[in-house]
Amino acid sequence: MSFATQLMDIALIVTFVVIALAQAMSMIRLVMGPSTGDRILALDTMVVNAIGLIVLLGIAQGVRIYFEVSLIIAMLGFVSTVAYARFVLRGDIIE
Amino acid sequence: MTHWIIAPVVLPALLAPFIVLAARYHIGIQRVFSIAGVLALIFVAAGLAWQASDGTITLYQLGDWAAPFGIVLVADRLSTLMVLLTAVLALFVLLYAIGSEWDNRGRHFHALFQFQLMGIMGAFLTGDLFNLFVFFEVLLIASYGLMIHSGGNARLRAGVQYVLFNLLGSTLFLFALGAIYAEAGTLNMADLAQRVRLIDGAETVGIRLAAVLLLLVFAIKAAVLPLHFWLPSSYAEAPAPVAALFAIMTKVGAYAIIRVYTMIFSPDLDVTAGLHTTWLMPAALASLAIGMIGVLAARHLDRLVAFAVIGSMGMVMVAISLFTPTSITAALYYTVHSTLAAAALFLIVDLVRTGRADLNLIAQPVVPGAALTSALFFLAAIAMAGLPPLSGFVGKLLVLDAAFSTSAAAWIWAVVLSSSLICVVGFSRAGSTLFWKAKSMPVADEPAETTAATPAPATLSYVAVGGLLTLLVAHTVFAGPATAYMADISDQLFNPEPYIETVLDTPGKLSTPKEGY
Amino acid sequence: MSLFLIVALPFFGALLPGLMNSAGRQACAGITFTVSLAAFIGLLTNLPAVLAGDLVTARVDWIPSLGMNFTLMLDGLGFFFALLILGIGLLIIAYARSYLSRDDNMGEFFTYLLLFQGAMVGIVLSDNILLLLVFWELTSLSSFLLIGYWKHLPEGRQGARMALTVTGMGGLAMIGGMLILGQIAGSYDLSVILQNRDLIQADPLYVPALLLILLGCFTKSAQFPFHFWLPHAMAAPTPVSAYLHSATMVKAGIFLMARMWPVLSGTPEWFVIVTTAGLITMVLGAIIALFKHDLKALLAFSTVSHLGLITMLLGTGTAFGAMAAMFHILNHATFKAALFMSAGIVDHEAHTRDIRRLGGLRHLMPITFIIATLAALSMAGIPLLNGFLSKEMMLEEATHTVLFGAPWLVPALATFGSLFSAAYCFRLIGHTFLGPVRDDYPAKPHDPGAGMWLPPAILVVLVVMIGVAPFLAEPFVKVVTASVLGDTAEVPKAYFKIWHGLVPALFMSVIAVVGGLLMLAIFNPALRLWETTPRPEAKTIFEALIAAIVALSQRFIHGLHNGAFTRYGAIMAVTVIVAGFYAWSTGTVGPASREMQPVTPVAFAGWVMLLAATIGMVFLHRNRLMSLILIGIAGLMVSVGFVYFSAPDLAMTQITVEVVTIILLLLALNFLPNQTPIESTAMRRTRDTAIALAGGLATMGMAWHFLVRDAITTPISEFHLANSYKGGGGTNVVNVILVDFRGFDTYGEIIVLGIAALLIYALTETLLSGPVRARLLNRKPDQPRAGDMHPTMMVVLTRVIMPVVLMVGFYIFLRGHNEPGGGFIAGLVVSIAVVMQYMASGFSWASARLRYPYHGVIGAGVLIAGLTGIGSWFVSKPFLTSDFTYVRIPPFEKFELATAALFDLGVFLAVVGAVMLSLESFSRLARRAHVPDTEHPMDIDPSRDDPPMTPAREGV
Amino acid sequence: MIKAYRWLLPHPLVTLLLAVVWTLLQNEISAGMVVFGVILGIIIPWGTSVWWPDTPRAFHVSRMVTYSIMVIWDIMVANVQVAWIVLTKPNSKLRPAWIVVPLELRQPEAITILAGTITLTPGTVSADLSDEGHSLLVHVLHTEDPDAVRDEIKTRYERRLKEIFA
Amino acid sequence: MTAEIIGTYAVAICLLIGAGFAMVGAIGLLKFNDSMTRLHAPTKVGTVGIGALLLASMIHSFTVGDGSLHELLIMSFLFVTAPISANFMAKVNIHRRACDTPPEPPQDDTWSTLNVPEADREMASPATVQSPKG
Amino acid sequence: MELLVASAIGILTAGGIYLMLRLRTFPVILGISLLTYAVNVFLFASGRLSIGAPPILRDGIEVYADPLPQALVLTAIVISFGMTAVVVMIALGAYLGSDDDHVDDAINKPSTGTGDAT
Ligand code: NA
Ligand code: NA
Repeated sequence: MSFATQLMDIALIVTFVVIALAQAMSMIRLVMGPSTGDRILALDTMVVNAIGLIVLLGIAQGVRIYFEVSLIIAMLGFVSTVAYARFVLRGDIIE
Repeated sequence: MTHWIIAPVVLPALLAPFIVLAARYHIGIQRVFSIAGVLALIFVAAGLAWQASDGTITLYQLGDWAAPFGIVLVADRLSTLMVLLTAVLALFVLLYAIGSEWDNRGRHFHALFQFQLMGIMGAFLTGDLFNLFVFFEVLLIASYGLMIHSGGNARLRAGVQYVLFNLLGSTLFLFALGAIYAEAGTLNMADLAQRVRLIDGAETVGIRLAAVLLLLVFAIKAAVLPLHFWLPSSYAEAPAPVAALFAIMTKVGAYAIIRVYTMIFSPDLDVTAGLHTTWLMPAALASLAIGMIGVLAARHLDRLVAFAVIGSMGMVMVAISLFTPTSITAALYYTVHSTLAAAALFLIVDLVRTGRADLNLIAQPVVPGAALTSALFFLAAIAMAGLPPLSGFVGKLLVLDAAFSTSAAAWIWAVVLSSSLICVVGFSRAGSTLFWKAKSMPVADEPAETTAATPAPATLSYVAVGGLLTLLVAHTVFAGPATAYMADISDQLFNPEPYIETVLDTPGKLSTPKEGY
Repeated sequence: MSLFLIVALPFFGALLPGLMNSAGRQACAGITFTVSLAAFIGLLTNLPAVLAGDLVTARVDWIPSLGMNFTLMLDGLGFFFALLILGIGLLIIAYARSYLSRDDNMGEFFTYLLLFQGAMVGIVLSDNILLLLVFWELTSLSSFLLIGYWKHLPEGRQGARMALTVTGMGGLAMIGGMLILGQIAGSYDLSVILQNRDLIQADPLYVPALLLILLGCFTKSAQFPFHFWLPHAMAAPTPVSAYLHSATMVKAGIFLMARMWPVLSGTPEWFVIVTTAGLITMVLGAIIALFKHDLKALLAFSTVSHLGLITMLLGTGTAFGAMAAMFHILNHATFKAALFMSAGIVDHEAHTRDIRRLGGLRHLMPITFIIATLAALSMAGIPLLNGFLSKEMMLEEATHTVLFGAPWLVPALATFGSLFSAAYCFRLIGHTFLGPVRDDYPAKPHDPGAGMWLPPAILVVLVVMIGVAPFLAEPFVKVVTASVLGDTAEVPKAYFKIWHGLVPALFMSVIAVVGGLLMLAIFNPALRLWETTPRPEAKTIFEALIAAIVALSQRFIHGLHNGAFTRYGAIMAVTVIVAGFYAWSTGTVGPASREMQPVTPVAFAGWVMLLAATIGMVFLHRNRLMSLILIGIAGLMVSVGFVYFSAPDLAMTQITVEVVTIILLLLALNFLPNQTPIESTAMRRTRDTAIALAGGLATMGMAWHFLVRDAITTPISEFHLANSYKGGGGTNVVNVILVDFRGFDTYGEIIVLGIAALLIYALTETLLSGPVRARLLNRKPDQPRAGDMHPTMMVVLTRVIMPVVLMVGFYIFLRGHNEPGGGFIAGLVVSIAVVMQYMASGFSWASARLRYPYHGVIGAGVLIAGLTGIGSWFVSKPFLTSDFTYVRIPPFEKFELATAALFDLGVFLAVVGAVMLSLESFSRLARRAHVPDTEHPMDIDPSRDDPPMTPAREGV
Repeated sequence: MIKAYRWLLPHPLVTLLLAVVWTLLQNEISAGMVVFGVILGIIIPWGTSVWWPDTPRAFHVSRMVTYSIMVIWDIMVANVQVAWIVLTKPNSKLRPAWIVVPLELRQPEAITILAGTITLTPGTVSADLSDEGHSLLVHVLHTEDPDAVRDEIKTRYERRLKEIFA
Repeated sequence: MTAEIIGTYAVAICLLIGAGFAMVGAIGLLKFNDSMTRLHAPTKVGTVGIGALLLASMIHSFTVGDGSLHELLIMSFLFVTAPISANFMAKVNIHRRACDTPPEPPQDDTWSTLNVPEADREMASPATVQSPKG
Repeated sequence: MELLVASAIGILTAGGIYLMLRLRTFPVILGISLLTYAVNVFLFASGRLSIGAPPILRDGIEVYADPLPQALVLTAIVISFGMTAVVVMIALGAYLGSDDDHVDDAINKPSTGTGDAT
């Protein structure tokens, strides 16, 4: 029991650190580019990782109410990615 | 349970969506409802003012929650006076807007107008600082819409700056509110007034920051130097009736300063000593000076009037910044005067505009109706410049009198008097160029072109201007009772205990009064 | 007659000429005359009381708290001046009727004249000095209108503005002086102030008050160095000059000095200032007058000179001086008004006032000649005319006056001034009327009708009468003098008589007259000398000064308000930072009272990313799309931060708003340039960086300060936590606060949103109906567009996902009261679902199939929220009082019905309507010309051109 | 009858989907909630059906289920492969390629599912459709033989989808 | 008791797997030197990674109390939307010429993205197509 | 942790002020958005920081984050959204009318109006 929870705690911390690192790496790609597609991709990745982060927080804090937040981020991340891309493709995103 | 207090907020708030829903395409119906709404507002406001005139403080607990936990509206002498002033101003402005067809030169004028009134009324009535923020935003966003009403390049460009400036102001307001809540844990003004008295002298930084940030926020609204830059272009470019309505908006800032810095951070409060009392006065004097110098320097009539507004706000702020009962009395008297005079002037500017190519202060051929317009301009200019016999002069005397025994008297007198002179010179130059010099012009070859572009003003426009000027005359003739009432208001402000007790000791849903300490 | 009526008659009467304008000139003048006459008679009814030494008073409270009341009093002095004002006024009205031409608007003229008359009467009858100030300034204003009456003349406009500026300045100074005086005396009532001579003169503020009041008097009475405006005011029609600048307005300053004489005079300051100013004015005015060729200018400067004389007399501070002053006022008013009117007649008939073009008029206009000559000789101080009498008294007083320790100074200068005075009088007579008749007058002069010569003739009769029989005037002048002196001195016993014996004054008089004649003899060489002498031209200086001030203020104002938001913003930021720093540095800081929480790696990573996004925005902001992506990151990090610090509602709101904002910005960016060029200098960027860093440090410091300290007492939110479920029926306290505890804020908030949408819609309409429309329709994209407007995959996916998103929105709405969510977020989610549809299939296709009346949705939302609030009125509860209950309808679980949910529905609808109306507006802007509405939901659909196996269509 | 049914339930599968989603959102199963979910599942598609005209009527649910399970399995396996490539293969050794998949599928829904499947299975991304919709452009992360990839897509996925939408 | 321990182990493992995949996605994003290849890593590997985390969350909810399945919703959402996002980003890359030009389609004229509207053709010179850099 | 949040507020403010002082409307609007973030976080922080204690009432739990600032920030976010939408639209209108998206206005264009009032 105690080993399992310990393991889980360690796993949680590792996961936190890894996701944070992944975020930072995506950020680097975002700033570096070079193409707009790369930047949108980096943003999209960060949104997805952010969902992971919030899920992790839910596990770590034993709180379940972050579900709605994750769900919304999942929905909206998609919409904003499409919006950015449509802007690059067409200029007008609602045409 | 009487619900009259909330009527000035709810009435326009329901009327506006109703106009949008039911009368979007019928300007005639919009006008009827808009006028009816404003008349009802005047009626309600007069009733509230009457109720408050004997010193009664009426509390309205929204959602039945007791202060400080819920939001309350408070009607005392000051707030009801401002509400009444707003309602009366609104009527004449609306008449002008209809008479001049301004309301039909873009969409949603009447809805925005009602929303604007709602915001102003709420700001005057609320007893809660965050709610004040919300109403500021309501009145601001409506004002954006009204300011750019009917479009046009210059107006939109000025509009951008106006909005940006106010966005900064709103941001600052939130910083101030954050500081207040972080320091005192409350948002209700009366509660805050009590809580700041618990702060001990060893830890004053927090509340001082809060107090000074809040002061800056209100100073922006009141166009106090050096936070006045938003005003000239936006007032000059706004459609005339809108600029006229805006005359009350700067007063919202003045009102808030009076309210907050007499009740909460009163001059005798040690922890905030030296904040508003040190810097407001020089800033107010500078505003007065800049405003009047601007009158002299202006090359366009609309900007001239805008600067006159800054100057007259400077005057109000000079009086406020003394924070004595007599000075607040003077400030209130001058506030009413300044609102009516500025509104009248903006409307007259629009009358002048009719038939002229532009508002450049250069002579242009004289147009029909100029005689009446020039007479109205002369009267309004007299009022604005503080010349006798109109209320500006009385107000100026009140301010000077209130300043007499203070340490800043010499400064105040020097600035007030010399800026008056500059203002007189500025107005006389403008007036003689616009109305007299035109007579020496050779008859223009193509006057038809300019006059045909804008039709002659309707009688209703003159009625609106005449009404405002009549109010100014009344404000002068009945200066005695008026100042006596302002003194009563001032008295109530400097004895805030009944206000605080009314707000905090009235139980609401599920509450025992004064829970928490 | 009541004093009120006397003052009020001209004011109310002023309405009549304007109204009578259409009834004709005669009617206009007649009504004006009648009004004036009524006031005049009213004044005379008080004569017995005045002669008896009684004080007639009248009082109505105006602003008691300020001590400003409508208090009038009539004593000898007031009566005297009122008599001049109304009496000469009557003559002027009669004269003006004939003088004004058909082109002049008579109603306007007489309106101004009556206003002026009323103001003047007001001044002399005021008992309250604040009231007096009102009338004082009114004379400035009405004289502004009168001087500028001939609007087409530049001189008229300039003269009017100069007069207003100078007298206005004096008036403002006087406000200061009077207020000080009133404060010292404890009352603004003259009757009180005049009793307090010792108190006032002992007060340290006496000198400032004196200076300020004298500034007012000197400017009004054209005393040196403020004498320059008066001649330029001569651009006015002659009746105005005759009235304002002989008998009335310029005498207002003199009147006030006389009125204040009991309290202000007798001190060394008073003596030195007033006497010196008077003396200089007298001499200077006389010299200048001699060399003026314009009759009215000559008279104007002579007026200046005589006002100096009177001022000097008042300055001596003796009772005799005061009496002489009063007597000279009377005399001057009579001969000078007559002279002005004569000059007007000459101008009117000969069409010139230039002395050099005149001469010999004696034969052509004998009546005018007699009138003018008698008046001028009186002014020159020739015996048997009234001017002689008062001038003798002046010279007598001068011999007793020692200024600057030199006993000879005042007599010498007085004689010198009288000499020039005599000289210009002789020149006026000689060069205008004497000499040979010329044949080059601009018009053929002849005597005018009686309407014009009778008024001055009446005055000349007075001139001669008083000159021959001074004792006729003596009692009256003594009554007046008594009221000037008040309790401070006895009226001198001296009798008014022509012959006083061989006193020094007589010799001085003789010198003056003889010298004056000699001066005229050598006039031409003297004129050449005068013309070659460089001297400052006051008008030029004044105008240059005003122009300089205007230019300076324009430079200052337009330089400061240069329309640069960047500057305004910087000033605002610096102001806020400095003010905050001031508040901070003058306060006290105690120790931190809260423990800091440890930093976790994930928080640190979030912080780094926020930092990176912000810095990225600063450095990469020129690429606008890039900065939009970066702000997306910043927003994402902020919302993750909100989750981290236990604010799920906030996180959801933040992220949804974020996305909608980005969509809006992308829609706008479609029209805007995609790049921001480099424009600001390195200097500017450095400055901005400094301000930004200071601002950042300031907010950081402030946030830090509060974060490590507790609030002074329990925050009110304890109550919300404790009562959210009990009183609000919800476990999500944030939501309960939003829809219940502070529902009123939310009500305002949705209204803000609604207004925003209306505004955006209204502006779109305006743009689309204006000149912008054509540009929009023919707009070329600034970057090539890809093909495939409505990608197939996106369209197909949206068809499935949109219902799911709508369901999620519905879920979030329902759960809001107890779990994170609520109407606002639900509204945004639903909006985004619809936006997805728009993005997939295009606005035109989507809205052609289903077009929501978004205006109506907003309106309905706001109305529902408002009506929910009003609903509580019917159970006698305040606006927005909530109620809730739990119900059970099988097969559903027990669920809650709350009015707050209805309110939240209003929020929901308002949000959906507002967001969609805004997006729709932007989208409408983007529609180009010649682009037909899309017919199909997706651009590529192989099933369209290539129908698949038909039987399958029956299936399922 | 059928008309009324179609009018009421324009997309029965979506109704089902929504009911499931609702239940998942509630995170608990109760009769009331399911009923409520079904009600919503009827109302929402009914409100949005105008945006989904020309519904494909042929759709074999059972085959779809098999297909889904297969795809999930593919995703899991391929993920490991791609992870391996990412971690071990240097950029210089990487052989990315464009491949063109000629389509036999005609229904947008079917094409979308195919494209989605291609993208979800790591190593391939469906990038674009040809302008008439007869070919699919796919990008492969690493392959020595692009034609083999194309053939696998066609046999393993497209064929099955044709059956599902047959 | 044992179920709980097993569950906890499962959670830990799922977490680590998820973290690993998410990391791989990020590495791919950073490592690859071409816009199209970069697209492969995070859109799918990352998605699976987050999927594993969601699975961990579900298992965790079953181990500590009443189970929860609603994470499935998020997971399916991510899976359903990921292809569209990837599709759009690929289109962006093709449109902006951030990758090799794809081969011509066999039947049709061109790829839909490259089917630039008539009006914009002359604009589509290489100079303007360059992606704007910071 | 407090320091992180405080400095985040500072960073956002600094970036916001810098962008607000740029010359074109677009970066200025983004700058104000950053300032809005800063102030929202500040206002949120006025309830102090708590981790793992969302103010959703639950049996047996006593400690919750301060809900009031959260509600205030929510209101503030919504309001500033409306404001941003409006300023974007007005800025767009101004740009479309004048083909110039400078935020500064050359109001002192030489005018014939003047000074020589005669
Ligand atoms: Na663009
Ligand atoms: Na563009």
